[in-house]
Amino acid sequence: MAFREVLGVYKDLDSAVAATDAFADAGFTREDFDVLTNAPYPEGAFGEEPGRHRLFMFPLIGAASGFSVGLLITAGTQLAYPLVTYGMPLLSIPPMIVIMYEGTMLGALIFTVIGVLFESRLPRLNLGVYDPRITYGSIGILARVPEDRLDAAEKALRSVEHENIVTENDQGEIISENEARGAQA
Amino acid sequence: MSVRWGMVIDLDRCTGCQACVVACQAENNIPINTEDIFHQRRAIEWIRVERYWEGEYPNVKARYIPIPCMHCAQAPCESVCPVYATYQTTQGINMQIYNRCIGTRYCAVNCPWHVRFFNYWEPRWPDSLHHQLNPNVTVRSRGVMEKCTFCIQRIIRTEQAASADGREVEDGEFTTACAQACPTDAIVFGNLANSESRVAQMAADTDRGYQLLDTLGTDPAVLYLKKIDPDASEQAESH
Amino acid sequence: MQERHSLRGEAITKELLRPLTQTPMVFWIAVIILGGVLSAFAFAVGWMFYWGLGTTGLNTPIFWGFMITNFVFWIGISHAGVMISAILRLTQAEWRRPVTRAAEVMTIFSLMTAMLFPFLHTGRPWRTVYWVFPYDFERGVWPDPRGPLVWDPAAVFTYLTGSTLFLYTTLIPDMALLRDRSTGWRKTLYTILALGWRGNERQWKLQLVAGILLSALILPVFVSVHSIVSWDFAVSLIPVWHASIFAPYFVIGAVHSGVSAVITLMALMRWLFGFHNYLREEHFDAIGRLLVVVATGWIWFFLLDIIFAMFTRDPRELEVMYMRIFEWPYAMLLAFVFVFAYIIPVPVWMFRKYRRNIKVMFWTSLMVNVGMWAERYWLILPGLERKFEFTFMWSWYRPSIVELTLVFGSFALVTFLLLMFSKIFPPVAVWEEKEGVNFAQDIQVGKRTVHATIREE
Amino acid sequence: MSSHGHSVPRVWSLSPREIATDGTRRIRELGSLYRLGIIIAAVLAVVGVISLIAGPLLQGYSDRSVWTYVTAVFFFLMSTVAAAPCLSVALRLARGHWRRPVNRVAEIWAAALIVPAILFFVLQGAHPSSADRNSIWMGWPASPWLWSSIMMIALVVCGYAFLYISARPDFAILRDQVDSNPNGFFARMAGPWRGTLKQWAVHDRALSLVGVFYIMLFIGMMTIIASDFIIGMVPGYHSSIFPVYWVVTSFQAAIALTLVTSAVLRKFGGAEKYLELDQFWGLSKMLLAFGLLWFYFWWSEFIITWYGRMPYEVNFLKFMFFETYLWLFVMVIGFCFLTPLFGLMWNFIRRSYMGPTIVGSLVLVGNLADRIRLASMGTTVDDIYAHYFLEVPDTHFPGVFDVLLTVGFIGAAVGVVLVAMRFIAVPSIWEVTGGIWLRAQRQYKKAEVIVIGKPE
Repeated sequence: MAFREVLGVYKDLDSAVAATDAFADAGFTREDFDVLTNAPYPEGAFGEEPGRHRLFMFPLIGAASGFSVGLLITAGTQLAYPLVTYGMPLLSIPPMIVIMYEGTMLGALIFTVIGVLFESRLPRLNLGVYDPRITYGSIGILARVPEDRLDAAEKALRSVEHENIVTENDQGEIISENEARGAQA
Repeated sequence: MSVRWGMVIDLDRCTGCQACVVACQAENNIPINTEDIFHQRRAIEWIRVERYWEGEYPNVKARYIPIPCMHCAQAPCESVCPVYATYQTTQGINMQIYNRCIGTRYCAVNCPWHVRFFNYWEPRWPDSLHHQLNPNVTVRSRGVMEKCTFCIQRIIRTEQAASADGREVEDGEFTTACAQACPTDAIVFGNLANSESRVAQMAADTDRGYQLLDTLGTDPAVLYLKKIDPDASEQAESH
Repeated sequence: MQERHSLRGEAITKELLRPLTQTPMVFWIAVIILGGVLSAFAFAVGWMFYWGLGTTGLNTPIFWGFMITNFVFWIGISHAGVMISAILRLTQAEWRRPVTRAAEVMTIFSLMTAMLFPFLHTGRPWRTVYWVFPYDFERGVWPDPRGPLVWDPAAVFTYLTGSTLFLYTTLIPDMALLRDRSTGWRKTLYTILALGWRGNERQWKLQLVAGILLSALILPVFVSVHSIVSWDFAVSLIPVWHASIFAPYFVIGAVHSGVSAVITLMALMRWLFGFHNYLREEHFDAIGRLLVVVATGWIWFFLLDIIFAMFTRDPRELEVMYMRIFEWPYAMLLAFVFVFAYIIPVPVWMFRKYRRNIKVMFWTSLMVNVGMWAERYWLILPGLERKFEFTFMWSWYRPSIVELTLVFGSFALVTFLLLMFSKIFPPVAVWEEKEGVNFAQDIQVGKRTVHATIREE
Repeated sequence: MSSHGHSVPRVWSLSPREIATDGTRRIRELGSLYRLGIIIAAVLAVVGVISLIAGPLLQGYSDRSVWTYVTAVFFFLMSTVAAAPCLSVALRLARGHWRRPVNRVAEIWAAALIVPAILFFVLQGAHPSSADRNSIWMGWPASPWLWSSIMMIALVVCGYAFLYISARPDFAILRDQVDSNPNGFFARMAGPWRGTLKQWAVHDRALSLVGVFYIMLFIGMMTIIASDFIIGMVPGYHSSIFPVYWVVTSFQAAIALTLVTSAVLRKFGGAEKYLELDQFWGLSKMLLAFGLLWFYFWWSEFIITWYGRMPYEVNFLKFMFFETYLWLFVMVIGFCFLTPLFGLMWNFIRRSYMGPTIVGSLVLVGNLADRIRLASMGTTVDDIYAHYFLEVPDTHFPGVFDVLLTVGFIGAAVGVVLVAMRFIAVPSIWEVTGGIWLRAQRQYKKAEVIVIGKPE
């Protein structure tokens, strides 16, 4: 069954929380909605977010690959060009450690950022159901429900005083009830 | 036969005449060190003669010590180069590859003897000297390091000639420009690994021999023979 | 005591985005002056490339001079940004919020400027590109991993990449904010950079986790970068350079100068953008306190370096030490370093009254950086002037006009880049300020209301 | 890192009354285990003193190498017992709230400062004059004995002063709750303390001042010890970073000691309500950071020496790391660096009781091994007047007395602390109480959150 999104935009925290309550009363669970805000709120303010992430895996993978690349480059160069410098052993380990360390950290850093983007499901080419009011401080309750329950969800979101309701029609067009105040700040 | 090129410099014979410096200049296409260059303190001398005054006037003595590249077996300049532009050859020569050099100048910084030189300017010769340049030696562009090569062009020429004849290089078959020019025969060049060679025998047979800055443990291939001086018992060792 | 501004929501956005929309006269004047200095800088670089390094004051054996000093200095400056923001994030210090963004940007720009200098100072810069990016096998060699000058770009590029990614990750929510309130080319730019951020819970949670994780990862890199820069000097055999303390000594010196630079930057931002509600006196107070500790640590390392160099009774070490402590001009320079980087600023910072005085903090922090530039020069040059006992080659060094231009140009370059950044990106993280508001609470203890925050996990 | 429930520490729901009752109960009631601990420690102390007399003292000061293990145990106690109060000061300066129950656990070790101090004075006899050798005293008159002794005395006095100032409000509580005799110990110690605002203000100021002074003295003293006992005794050991390594590894050992002490107090000392996951988590993060710093400072020394390749440097590397004391060194790098790194990099281990305790104990073992290695280096090079040492000395192995005195003096230090716990509340009553005002548990919409007050 296809999932559809509907977004309710609320002026303040209290009405947003009220909307989540109304939503729950309509028989939906915590997994069915998401909260869009312009800054983090204390974790669990809208009920504990159920999503799990595996971000910690990414730096480990990155570190491992960075370390291997570092090892390959340093050991490879020294063995491929057996030139003696300063009486050092042909495979000098201490200098290799320096570069391998940097490689490890670089890998970990890059993979962490990739992980953050991946786990955040970014980049998103299409904003979808969205309202610029959110970055102006309003709070959005984004319901993501099966198509047949869309109306129930919309009704629940409407039951609380709201600024806007954004829906998506069959063609994927975004329908916003109240257009946002001009784009200029 | 294993080869380690080396040099013995007998300070008792050195008169400080600077013939070695001039010969080196001519052999190795070193740009002319004009007065201007000296004022900039950027003179390039692959071998230089240092002069020290000893004693108080009127009992003054001039002491000379010619200093070429030491061609250390364990040369501090090598490992600090990021691009392998300098490394140790199997013949014990501390090699400088001009093409690889990018001019970080770390090798010169890390050379305790100050025998590495940097081309701050594009080298120039008066028109009259253009035909004087040695065709067997690269002219170094600005931005690269250079240093004494133990006249590598002569080593290679001799080796090629010897291998064409199917024989080994004989001791004394050739020598470096500085040794060749030395009027008192103070500089002797040869293969230190060959115990028959003159240079190895001089190195072995003497109690006057020492290396400059030997506490650094770099094992220079240039050995000095102390001056025989009845008045002053020690000299160059502690300048 | 923590102060708290009473601003909420939109008011924060409006104030913090002001530099993007308003351009005061001072900005244009600054751009014109900096542009002038930068053209001189570009001309000097061109001149030096055309004629070679003969145009500098370098000679034999003083092969390294102002450019290397400047490189070390800017690497040092680059250390504060990430250190401040990473350490404060990890300790969840509430006052980090307005400081982090500007500090990280300073890191990136000063790092880029720093990296310019070893490149400029090589004899054949066009070949140096190959050294940093070995693109083929054809020439028979790759860079030698044993050389400390290869560790250097490895470390700096790791740091630059890391801190750029770090900055960008924390910038995404603000890009979304700007996307929703801009038009024209800005809208296009911000839309691309925002990556379709919607600000759902998962994204925010990951944003916070990423802040901690990236901080924890970048701190070890930050320590390694200046250590590796110090090893450029310390692995050589030169007396007074060949000292094992160089790595932490350089790092703590870098933190000292870099954190001071953050103060300078904060004072300038307060003055130029009018961020009085965000960069408050308590921030200067807190950083001032931090600096007292850092500066004292730095002095300990400074003394250890000197004491243990003389400790060995090695005549070479003593010779250089004698020169740099008692002989002109290094004696003067040493006094200058001491007075500017420690004796004046630290006692001043001991007093809460002065720590909360922005003018005093601005001038003392500037003073520290002048002192620290001199300190780098004092550390690097004397070792080259008196290496080993071959007196024949002892020499001295005087920078040429080209080198002076390059040094001044580097300051102009960093300032210029920072100004440009503030025209395009918010110099204070808007979402972090709002997060602070969301997390603010009060606790009533008797008659006193204590400012409190909700603990972040 | 992934989402985990909010664990709300129990301590913050206690009332001041309960905290005071808890704290005084531990002073009033001594279990049989406590008595057993004291007896074991006393026996060990006696064994230690006897082996010190029977071993090194009888052999005299002429051969420095017999003093190796006295030096080692002195080093170890300086790095643990004397460094622990520094941890307490640093945590106070950083102003976190989780540290409140930890402070006393760390600073109680200041009570045992007398043990390393005694060892220090005994060792002075084995110390040659600083004339004509590498030394930071540069041949000053009466150096190193007089000047380092002054430093040591100052350190010990300052340490006890710090412990006393910190414990004074608690003495007042104990005076009022446990022993109301006006001439009793607690009454004498508490003096006229009534807890007026002025007294508290002075107390706060004095505590941070003496604390900072203690850290500075400690760093100064450790620099002197590093130079006098190790760097100065190994000719050619040209390392300006060593004092820093020395201090940083001491802080690492201090953190490990505090962790282990906390675990013991949880298990046997009735402090399980106070020393909770928060405290273990905080300390283990620090232990991880110091594990990394251990490597950093060691590596900074190693890479310079390795890259230098001068003959004396090669000798030194062989002596210190790769030949003479290879196995000790492997132990050190394993316990002080690899264990914290690979053990504590996982949050679930950091945030447990068992993990940090085990890692902490191993760090302590590693630190002891490190100190034995360094002490052996410092006492076995024959010609300390040379510029460089050109022959690598042989490995120095301990005798029976050496082992006994090492164990004995460590036991003595533990014994002193056990006795001190009879008089000083661990964890501190006033500090834990002071923290509960500044924390609250609240409802933020649908979430239970912990609110932390930041009064300064």
